[in-house]
Amino acid sequence: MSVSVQQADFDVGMETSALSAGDDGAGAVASFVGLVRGEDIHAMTLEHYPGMTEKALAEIVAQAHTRWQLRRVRVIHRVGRLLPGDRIVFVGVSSSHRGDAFAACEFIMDYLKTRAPFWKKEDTAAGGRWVDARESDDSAASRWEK
Amino acid sequence: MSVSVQQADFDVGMETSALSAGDDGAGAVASFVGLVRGEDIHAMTLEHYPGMTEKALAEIVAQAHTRWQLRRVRVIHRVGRLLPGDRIVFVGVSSSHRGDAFAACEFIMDYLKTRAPFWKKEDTAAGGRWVDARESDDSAASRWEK
Amino acid sequence: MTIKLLYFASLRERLGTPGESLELPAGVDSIAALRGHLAARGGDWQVFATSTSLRAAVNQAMAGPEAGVKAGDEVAFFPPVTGG
Amino acid sequence: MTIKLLYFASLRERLGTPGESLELPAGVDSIAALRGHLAARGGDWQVFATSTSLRAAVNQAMAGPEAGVKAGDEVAFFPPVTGG
Repeated sequence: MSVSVQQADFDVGMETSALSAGDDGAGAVASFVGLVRGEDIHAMTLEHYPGMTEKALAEIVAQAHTRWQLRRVRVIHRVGRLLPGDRIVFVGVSSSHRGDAFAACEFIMDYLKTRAPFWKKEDTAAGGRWVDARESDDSAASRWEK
Repeated sequence: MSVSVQQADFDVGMETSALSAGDDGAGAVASFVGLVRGEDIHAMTLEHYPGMTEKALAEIVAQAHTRWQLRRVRVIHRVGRLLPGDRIVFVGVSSSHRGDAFAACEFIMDYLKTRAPFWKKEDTAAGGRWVDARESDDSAASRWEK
Repeated sequence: MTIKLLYFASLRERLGTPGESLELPAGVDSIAALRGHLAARGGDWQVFATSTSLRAAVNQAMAGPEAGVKAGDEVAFFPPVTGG
Repeated sequence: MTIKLLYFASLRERLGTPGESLELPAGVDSIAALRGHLAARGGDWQVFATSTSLRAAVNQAMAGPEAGVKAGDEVAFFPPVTGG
Protein backbone atom coordinates (compact mmCIF):
# COMPACT_ATOMS: atom_id res chain seq x y z
CA MET A 1 0.00 0.00 0.00
CA SER A 2 1.85 3.09 -1.18
CA VAL A 3 -0.47 5.75 0.32
CA SER A 4 -1.60 5.99 3.96
CA VAL A 5 -3.65 8.61 5.81
CA GLN A 6 -3.46 7.94 9.52
CA GLN A 7 -3.44 9.43 13.00
CA ALA A 8 -0.42 7.36 14.11
CA ASP A 9 3.20 8.39 13.76
CA PHE A 10 5.46 6.55 11.30
CA ASP A 11 8.97 5.08 11.44
CA VAL A 12 11.22 6.93 8.99
CA GLY A 13 14.00 4.34 9.14
CA MET A 14 11.62 1.46 8.45
CA GLU A 15 9.81 3.29 5.66
CA THR A 16 13.08 4.29 4.00
CA SER A 17 14.44 0.73 4.18
CA ALA A 18 11.22 -0.69 2.74
CA LEU A 19 11.67 1.44 -0.38
CA SER A 20 14.77 -0.51 -1.42
CA ALA A 21 14.48 -3.82 0.47
CA GLY A 22 15.00 -6.79 -1.82
CA ASP A 23 15.36 -4.58 -4.88
CA ASP A 24 18.84 -4.89 -6.41
CA GLY A 25 18.14 -2.09 -8.87
CA ALA A 26 17.29 0.60 -6.32
CA GLY A 27 20.38 2.79 -6.15
CA ALA A 28 18.74 5.94 -4.82
CA VAL A 29 16.13 6.76 -2.18
CA ALA A 30 15.05 10.39 -1.77
CA SER A 31 12.72 11.23 1.08
CA PHE A 32 11.03 14.11 2.80
CA VAL A 33 9.63 14.57 6.29
CA GLY A 34 7.41 17.55 7.12
CA LEU A 35 7.15 18.57 10.79
CA VAL A 36 4.94 20.82 12.93
CA ARG A 37 6.89 24.02 13.55
CA GLY A 38 6.28 25.28 17.04
CA GLU A 39 7.41 28.87 17.01
CA ASP A 40 4.09 30.27 18.22
CA ILE A 41 1.60 27.44 18.36
CA HIS A 42 0.58 25.01 21.10
CA ALA A 43 -0.77 22.35 18.76
CA MET A 44 -2.14 21.78 15.27
CA THR A 45 -5.18 19.85 14.11
CA LEU A 46 -5.26 18.32 10.66
CA GLU A 47 -8.67 17.81 9.07
CA HIS A 48 -9.12 15.98 5.78
CA TYR A 49 -11.75 14.70 3.36
CA PRO A 50 -11.83 10.92 3.88
CA GLY A 51 -12.07 9.10 0.58
CA MET A 52 -10.99 11.99 -1.59
CA THR A 53 -7.68 12.34 0.26
CA GLU A 54 -6.56 8.82 -0.59
CA LYS A 55 -7.73 9.22 -4.21
CA ALA A 56 -5.90 12.54 -4.61
CA LEU A 57 -2.67 11.13 -3.19
CA ALA A 58 -2.87 7.99 -5.36
CA GLU A 59 -3.44 10.17 -8.43
CA ILE A 60 -0.36 12.29 -7.59
CA VAL A 61 1.76 9.15 -7.16
CA ALA A 62 0.45 7.79 -10.48
CA GLN A 63 1.44 11.04 -12.20
CA ALA A 64 4.93 10.81 -10.72
CA HIS A 65 5.27 7.30 -12.14
CA THR A 66 4.43 8.54 -15.64
CA ARG A 67 6.95 11.41 -15.42
CA TRP A 68 9.98 9.60 -14.01
CA GLN A 69 11.51 6.12 -13.88
CA LEU A 70 10.60 5.16 -10.32
CA ARG A 71 10.78 1.86 -8.49
CA ARG A 72 8.71 2.44 -5.33
CA VAL A 73 6.84 5.38 -3.81
CA ARG A 74 5.49 5.79 -0.29
CA VAL A 75 3.30 8.62 1.00
CA ILE A 76 2.09 8.87 4.61
CA HIS A 77 0.09 11.84 5.90
CA ARG A 78 -1.05 12.15 9.48
CA VAL A 79 -4.37 13.66 10.56
CA GLY A 80 -5.81 14.73 13.92
CA ARG A 81 -4.10 16.67 16.69
CA LEU A 82 -0.32 17.08 16.47
CA LEU A 83 2.21 18.88 18.65
CA PRO A 84 5.22 21.02 17.74
CA GLY A 85 8.04 18.79 16.49
CA ASP A 86 5.64 16.00 15.47
CA ARG A 87 6.02 14.49 12.02
CA ILE A 88 3.16 15.36 9.63
CA VAL A 89 4.08 13.83 6.31
CA PHE A 90 6.51 11.35 4.74
CA VAL A 91 7.23 11.07 1.03
CA GLY A 92 9.83 8.53 -0.10
CA VAL A 93 10.83 7.55 -3.62
CA SER A 94 13.27 4.91 -4.84
CA SER A 95 14.81 4.85 -8.29
CA SER A 96 17.87 3.54 -10.11
CA HIS A 97 19.42 7.00 -10.16
CA ARG A 98 19.16 10.01 -7.89
CA GLY A 99 17.88 12.58 -10.38
CA ASP A 100 14.52 10.87 -10.81
CA ALA A 101 14.19 10.13 -7.10
CA PHE A 102 14.81 13.77 -6.10
CA ALA A 103 12.52 15.22 -8.77
CA ALA A 104 9.63 12.86 -8.05
CA CYS A 105 9.89 13.37 -4.28
CA GLU A 106 9.72 17.15 -4.62
CA PHE A 107 6.95 16.93 -7.25
CA ILE A 108 4.80 14.77 -4.96
CA MET A 109 5.25 17.21 -2.06
CA ASP A 110 4.43 20.22 -4.25
CA TYR A 111 1.29 18.59 -5.62
CA LEU A 112 0.24 17.24 -2.21
CA LYS A 113 0.45 20.78 -0.82
CA THR A 114 -1.92 22.17 -3.44
CA ARG A 115 -4.15 19.23 -4.44
CA ALA A 116 -4.72 16.90 -1.50
CA PRO A 117 -7.67 17.88 0.73
CA PHE A 118 -6.01 18.53 4.08
CA TRP A 119 -6.55 21.61 6.23
CA LYS A 120 -4.47 22.76 9.21
CA LYS A 121 -5.88 24.60 12.21
CA GLU A 122 -3.38 26.04 14.65
CA ASP A 123 -4.03 26.25 18.35
CA THR A 124 -2.33 29.49 19.44
CA ALA A 125 -2.28 31.65 22.58
CA ALA A 126 -4.91 33.81 20.83
CA GLY A 127 -7.18 30.82 20.02
CA GLY A 128 -7.77 28.62 16.99
CA ARG A 129 -6.62 29.84 13.59
CA TRP A 130 -7.03 28.13 10.20
CA VAL A 131 -3.77 28.21 8.26
CA ASP A 132 -3.94 30.25 5.04
CA ALA A 133 -2.85 28.69 1.78
CA ARG A 134 0.53 30.05 0.68
CA GLU A 135 1.12 31.69 -2.68
CA SER A 136 4.58 30.09 -2.74
CA ASP A 137 2.99 26.62 -2.69
CA ASP A 138 0.98 27.47 -5.81
CA SER A 139 4.06 28.67 -7.63
CA ALA A 140 6.06 25.61 -6.51
CA ALA A 141 3.37 23.35 -7.96
CA SER A 142 3.05 25.32 -11.19
CA ARG A 143 6.76 24.79 -11.95
CA TRP A 144 5.87 21.22 -12.91
CA GLU A 145 3.27 22.28 -15.52
CA LYS A 146 5.96 23.26 -18.03
CA MET B 1 29.81 16.52 13.78
CA SER B 2 28.03 17.06 10.47
CA VAL B 3 30.36 14.98 8.26
CA SER B 4 31.43 11.35 8.82
CA VAL B 5 33.48 8.96 6.69
CA GLN B 6 33.20 5.48 8.15
CA GLN B 7 33.13 1.77 7.42
CA ALA B 8 30.06 1.18 9.62
CA ASP B 9 26.46 1.35 8.45
CA PHE B 10 24.23 4.20 9.69
CA ASP B 11 20.68 4.42 11.09
CA VAL B 12 18.52 6.45 8.70
CA GLY B 13 15.70 6.91 11.23
CA MET B 14 18.04 8.15 13.93
CA GLU B 15 19.94 10.45 11.58
CA THR B 16 16.73 11.92 10.19
CA SER B 17 15.31 12.52 13.67
CA ALA B 18 18.52 14.17 14.83
CA LEU B 19 18.17 16.78 12.07
CA SER B 20 15.06 18.26 13.70
CA ALA B 21 15.26 17.11 17.34
CA GLY B 22 14.74 20.00 19.75
CA ASP B 23 14.45 22.51 16.92
CA ASP B 24 11.01 24.13 16.82
CA GLY B 25 11.80 25.93 13.58
CA ALA B 26 12.65 22.85 11.52
CA GLY B 27 9.59 22.24 9.35
CA ALA B 28 11.27 20.25 6.59
CA VAL B 29 13.85 17.46 6.40
CA ALA B 30 14.98 16.28 2.96
CA SER B 31 17.25 13.29 2.80
CA PHE B 32 18.95 10.96 0.39
CA VAL B 33 20.29 7.44 0.71
CA GLY B 34 22.54 5.95 -1.98
CA LEU B 35 22.76 2.15 -2.20
CA VAL B 36 24.94 -0.45 -3.90
CA ARG B 37 23.03 -1.71 -6.93
CA GLY B 38 23.60 -5.39 -7.43
CA GLU B 39 22.52 -6.11 -10.97
CA ASP B 40 25.81 -7.63 -11.98
CA ILE B 41 28.28 -7.21 -9.16
CA HIS B 42 29.20 -9.37 -6.19
CA ALA B 43 30.56 -6.55 -4.05
CA MET B 44 32.00 -3.05 -4.21
CA THR B 45 35.03 -1.56 -2.50
CA LEU B 46 35.14 2.14 -1.73
CA GLU B 47 38.56 3.75 -1.51
CA HIS B 48 39.05 7.34 -0.39
CA TYR B 49 41.72 9.93 0.40
CA PRO B 50 41.72 10.23 4.21
CA GLY B 51 42.00 13.82 5.29
CA MET B 52 41.03 15.35 1.97
CA THR B 53 37.68 13.53 1.94
CA GLU B 54 36.51 15.13 5.18
CA LYS B 55 37.76 18.57 4.05
CA ALA B 56 36.01 18.27 0.68
CA LEU B 57 32.71 17.24 2.29
CA ALA B 58 32.90 20.01 4.91
CA GLU B 59 33.57 22.54 2.14
CA ILE B 60 30.52 21.32 0.17
CA VAL B 61 28.33 21.60 3.29
CA ALA B 62 29.69 25.12 3.96
CA GLN B 63 28.79 26.12 0.39
CA ALA B 64 25.26 24.77 0.86
CA HIS B 65 24.89 26.92 3.98
CA THR B 66 25.84 30.05 2.04
CA ARG B 67 23.35 29.27 -0.76
CA TRP B 68 20.26 28.34 1.25
CA GLN B 69 18.67 28.95 4.63
CA LEU B 70 19.48 25.69 6.37
CA ARG B 71 19.21 24.60 9.97
CA ARG B 72 21.24 21.35 10.10
CA VAL B 73 23.12 19.22 7.60
CA ARG B 74 24.41 15.66 7.97
CA VAL B 75 26.63 13.76 5.52
CA ILE B 76 27.77 10.16 6.08
CA HIS B 77 29.79 8.25 3.49
CA ARG B 78 30.87 4.67 3.96
CA VAL B 79 34.19 3.23 2.78
CA GLY B 80 35.58 -0.31 2.47
CA ARG B 81 33.84 -3.39 1.13
CA LEU B 82 30.07 -3.20 0.61
CA LEU B 83 27.52 -5.67 -0.73
CA PRO B 84 24.55 -5.20 -3.08
CA GLY B 85 21.73 -3.45 -1.21
CA ASP B 86 24.11 -1.90 1.33
CA ARG B 87 23.77 1.80 2.07
CA ILE B 88 26.71 3.89 0.77
CA VAL B 89 25.83 7.50 1.55
CA PHE B 90 23.39 9.57 3.58
CA VAL B 91 22.74 13.28 3.06
CA GLY B 92 20.13 14.96 5.25
CA VAL B 93 19.18 18.64 5.44
CA SER B 94 16.72 20.43 7.71
CA SER B 95 15.24 23.84 7.01
CA SER B 96 12.19 25.92 7.84
CA HIS B 97 10.71 25.26 4.41
CA ARG B 98 10.95 22.40 1.97
CA GLY B 99 12.32 24.27 -1.05
CA ASP B 100 15.66 25.01 0.60
CA ALA B 101 15.91 21.52 2.11
CA PHE B 102 15.35 19.77 -1.24
CA ALA B 103 17.70 22.04 -3.20
CA ALA B 104 20.54 21.80 -0.67
CA CYS B 105 20.23 18.02 -0.37
CA GLU B 106 20.46 17.54 -4.13
CA PHE B 107 23.28 20.11 -4.43
CA ILE B 108 25.34 18.30 -1.79
CA MET B 109 24.87 14.95 -3.56
CA ASP B 110 25.79 16.45 -6.96
CA TYR B 111 28.94 18.08 -5.58
CA LEU B 112 29.89 15.03 -3.52
CA LYS B 113 29.71 12.91 -6.69
CA THR B 114 32.15 15.14 -8.55
CA ARG B 115 34.36 16.71 -5.84
CA ALA B 116 34.82 14.32 -2.93
CA PRO B 117 37.76 11.89 -3.37
CA PHE B 118 36.04 8.50 -3.31
CA TRP B 119 36.58 5.73 -5.85
CA LYS B 120 34.47 2.62 -6.39
CA LYS B 121 35.85 -0.73 -7.51
CA GLU B 122 33.32 -3.36 -8.47
CA ASP B 123 33.89 -7.04 -7.88
CA THR B 124 32.22 -8.77 -10.84
CA ALA B 125 32.16 -12.28 -12.28
CA ALA B 126 34.85 -11.08 -14.70
CA GLY B 127 37.09 -9.71 -11.91
CA GLY B 128 37.72 -6.28 -10.39
CA ARG B 129 36.66 -3.19 -12.33
CA TRP B 130 37.10 0.46 -11.38
CA VAL B 131 33.90 2.40 -11.93
CA ASP B 132 34.15 5.10 -14.61
CA ALA B 133 33.10 8.65 -13.79
CA ARG B 134 29.77 9.48 -15.43
CA GLU B 135 29.26 12.43 -17.76
CA SER B 136 25.77 12.88 -16.29
CA ASP B 137 27.30 13.53 -12.86
CA ASP B 138 29.40 16.37 -14.29
CA SER B 139 26.38 17.95 -15.92
CA ALA B 140 24.31 17.54 -12.75
CA ALA B 141 26.99 19.39 -10.78
CA SER B 142 27.39 22.12 -13.39
CA ARG B 143 23.69 23.04 -13.11
CA TRP B 144 24.54 24.72 -9.80
CA GLU B 145 27.20 27.01 -11.32
CA LYS B 146 24.59 29.29 -12.87
CA MET C 1 -33.11 13.41 -6.93
CA THR C 2 -30.84 14.51 -4.11
CA ILE C 3 -27.12 15.26 -3.80
CA LYS C 4 -24.85 14.86 -0.81
CA LEU C 5 -23.18 18.12 0.23
CA LEU C 6 -20.02 18.28 2.37
CA TYR C 7 -18.33 21.32 3.92
CA PHE C 8 -14.79 21.28 5.33
CA ALA C 9 -12.49 23.25 7.61
CA SER C 10 -13.24 26.98 8.09
CA LEU C 11 -16.27 26.72 5.80
CA ARG C 12 -17.72 23.90 7.92
CA GLU C 13 -17.25 26.01 11.07
CA ARG C 14 -18.73 29.11 9.46
CA LEU C 15 -21.84 27.27 8.23
CA GLY C 16 -22.15 25.31 11.46
CA THR C 17 -22.65 21.99 9.69
CA PRO C 18 -20.43 19.32 8.09
CA GLY C 19 -22.92 18.72 5.30
CA GLU C 20 -26.46 17.92 4.27
CA SER C 21 -28.61 16.08 1.80
CA LEU C 22 -30.08 18.48 -0.75
CA GLU C 23 -33.03 18.06 -3.09
CA LEU C 24 -31.56 19.35 -6.34
CA PRO C 25 -33.76 22.23 -7.61
CA ALA C 26 -34.58 22.43 -11.32
CA GLY C 27 -31.93 24.29 -13.29
CA VAL C 28 -29.15 23.67 -10.78
CA ASP C 29 -26.83 21.56 -12.90
CA SER C 30 -23.34 22.97 -12.28
CA ILE C 31 -21.05 23.98 -9.42
CA ALA C 32 -21.62 27.65 -10.31
CA ALA C 33 -25.41 27.23 -10.23
CA LEU C 34 -25.20 25.29 -6.96
CA ARG C 35 -23.15 28.06 -5.37
CA GLY C 36 -25.80 30.58 -6.44
CA HIS C 37 -28.53 28.40 -4.96
CA LEU C 38 -26.73 28.04 -1.61
CA ALA C 39 -25.81 31.76 -1.46
CA ALA C 40 -29.51 32.62 -1.82
CA ARG C 41 -30.07 31.23 1.69
CA GLY C 42 -28.53 34.49 2.93
CA GLY C 43 -26.53 35.13 6.10
CA ASP C 44 -23.33 33.08 6.34
CA TRP C 45 -24.34 31.22 3.17
CA GLN C 46 -23.59 34.31 1.11
CA VAL C 47 -19.96 33.18 1.27
CA PHE C 48 -20.85 30.96 -1.74
CA ALA C 49 -21.39 34.14 -3.76
CA THR C 50 -18.68 36.35 -2.31
CA SER C 51 -15.69 34.05 -1.82
CA THR C 52 -13.23 33.85 -4.68
CA SER C 53 -11.06 31.25 -2.98
CA LEU C 54 -13.65 28.54 -2.25
CA ARG C 55 -12.83 25.22 -3.94
CA ALA C 56 -15.21 22.44 -4.99
CA ALA C 57 -15.03 18.71 -5.64
CA VAL C 58 -17.58 16.50 -7.41
CA ASN C 59 -17.46 12.82 -6.48
CA GLN C 60 -14.11 13.37 -4.73
CA ALA C 61 -12.34 15.00 -7.69
CA MET C 62 -11.47 18.71 -7.88
CA ALA C 63 -14.07 20.55 -9.99
CA GLY C 64 -14.23 24.03 -11.56
CA PRO C 65 -17.35 26.27 -11.68
CA GLU C 66 -18.58 24.74 -14.97
CA ALA C 67 -18.39 21.16 -13.66
CA GLY C 68 -21.74 19.37 -13.94
CA VAL C 69 -23.80 18.35 -10.91
CA LYS C 70 -26.48 15.66 -11.10
CA ALA C 71 -28.64 13.59 -8.77
CA GLY C 72 -26.63 11.17 -6.66
CA ASP C 73 -23.41 13.19 -6.77
CA GLU C 74 -21.27 13.90 -3.73
CA VAL C 75 -20.34 17.59 -3.85
CA ALA C 76 -17.85 19.15 -1.43
CA PHE C 77 -16.91 22.78 -0.79
CA PHE C 78 -13.80 23.84 1.09
CA PRO C 79 -11.11 26.52 1.39
CA PRO C 80 -7.74 26.11 -0.40
CA VAL C 81 -5.91 23.08 0.98
CA THR C 82 -3.06 23.46 3.48
CA GLY C 83 -1.67 19.98 4.11
CA GLY C 84 1.89 18.75 3.91
CA MET D 1 63.26 19.90 0.00
CA THR D 2 60.96 16.94 -0.51
CA ILE D 3 57.26 16.55 -1.29
CA LYS D 4 54.92 13.74 -0.31
CA LEU D 5 53.29 12.05 -3.31
CA LEU D 6 50.09 9.98 -3.09
CA TYR D 7 48.41 7.84 -5.77
CA PHE D 8 44.86 6.54 -5.53
CA ALA D 9 42.52 3.95 -7.03
CA SER D 10 43.32 2.67 -10.54
CA LEU D 11 46.42 4.91 -10.70
CA ARG D 12 47.75 3.41 -7.46
CA GLU D 13 47.26 -0.10 -8.85
CA ARG D 14 48.85 0.78 -12.19
CA LEU D 15 51.95 2.32 -10.59
CA GLY D 16 52.13 -0.43 -7.97
CA THR D 17 52.62 2.00 -5.09
CA PRO D 18 50.39 4.17 -2.88
CA GLY D 19 52.94 6.98 -2.83
CA GLU D 20 56.49 8.08 -2.17
CA SER D 21 58.64 10.86 -0.86
CA LEU D 22 60.20 12.81 -3.72
CA GLU D 23 63.21 15.14 -3.70
CA LEU D 24 61.80 18.06 -5.70
CA PRO D 25 64.09 18.65 -8.74
CA ALA D 26 65.02 22.22 -9.68
CA GLY D 27 62.45 23.78 -12.01
CA VAL D 28 59.60 21.50 -10.94
CA ASP D 29 57.29 24.07 -9.37
CA SER D 30 53.82 23.22 -10.71
CA ILE D 31 51.49 20.26 -11.15
CA ALA D 32 52.16 20.34 -14.91
CA ALA D 33 55.93 20.29 -14.39
CA LEU D 34 55.64 17.52 -11.80
CA ARG D 35 53.58 15.41 -14.22
CA GLY D 36 56.29 15.86 -16.84
CA HIS D 37 58.97 14.82 -14.34
CA LEU D 38 57.08 11.67 -13.32
CA ALA D 39 56.24 10.74 -16.94
CA ALA D 40 59.96 10.85 -17.76
CA ARG D 41 60.42 7.71 -15.65
CA GLY D 42 58.92 5.84 -18.61
CA GLY D 43 56.86 2.63 -18.60
CA ASP D 44 53.61 2.89 -16.63
CA TRP D 45 54.66 6.35 -15.46
CA GLN D 46 54.00 7.73 -18.93
CA VAL D 47 50.36 7.89 -17.87
CA PHE D 48 51.27 11.28 -16.34
CA ALA D 49 51.92 12.58 -19.86
CA THR D 50 49.21 10.70 -21.76
CA SER D 51 46.16 10.78 -19.48
CA THR D 52 43.76 13.66 -19.96
CA SER D 53 41.49 12.62 -17.12
CA LEU D 54 44.03 12.43 -14.26
CA ARG D 55 43.17 14.81 -11.39
CA ALA D 56 45.52 16.36 -8.85
CA ALA D 57 45.29 17.81 -5.35
CA VAL D 58 47.83 19.95 -3.50
CA ASN D 59 47.61 19.83 0.27
CA GLN D 60 44.24 18.08 0.05
CA ALA D 61 42.57 20.64 -2.22
CA MET D 62 41.79 20.05 -5.92
CA ALA D 63 44.46 21.68 -8.09
CA GLY D 64 44.74 22.49 -11.81
CA PRO D 65 47.89 22.05 -13.94
CA GLU D 66 49.16 25.56 -13.13
CA ALA D 67 48.89 25.05 -9.36
CA GLY D 68 52.19 25.67 -7.58
CA VAL D 69 54.16 22.88 -5.90
CA LYS D 70 56.80 23.60 -3.25
CA ALA D 71 58.85 21.72 -0.67
CA GLY D 72 56.74 20.22 2.10
CA ASP D 73 53.58 19.93 0.02
CA GLU D 74 51.38 16.85 -0.09
CA VAL D 75 50.52 16.20 -3.74
CA ALA D 76 48.02 13.55 -4.81
CA PHE D 77 47.13 12.18 -8.24
CA PHE D 78 43.97 10.17 -8.96
CA PRO D 79 41.33 9.35 -11.57
CA PRO D 80 37.99 11.24 -11.63
CA VAL D 81 36.08 10.57 -8.40
CA THR D 82 33.20 8.09 -8.33
CA GLY D 83 31.74 8.25 -4.82
CA GLY D 84 28.16 8.76 -3.70
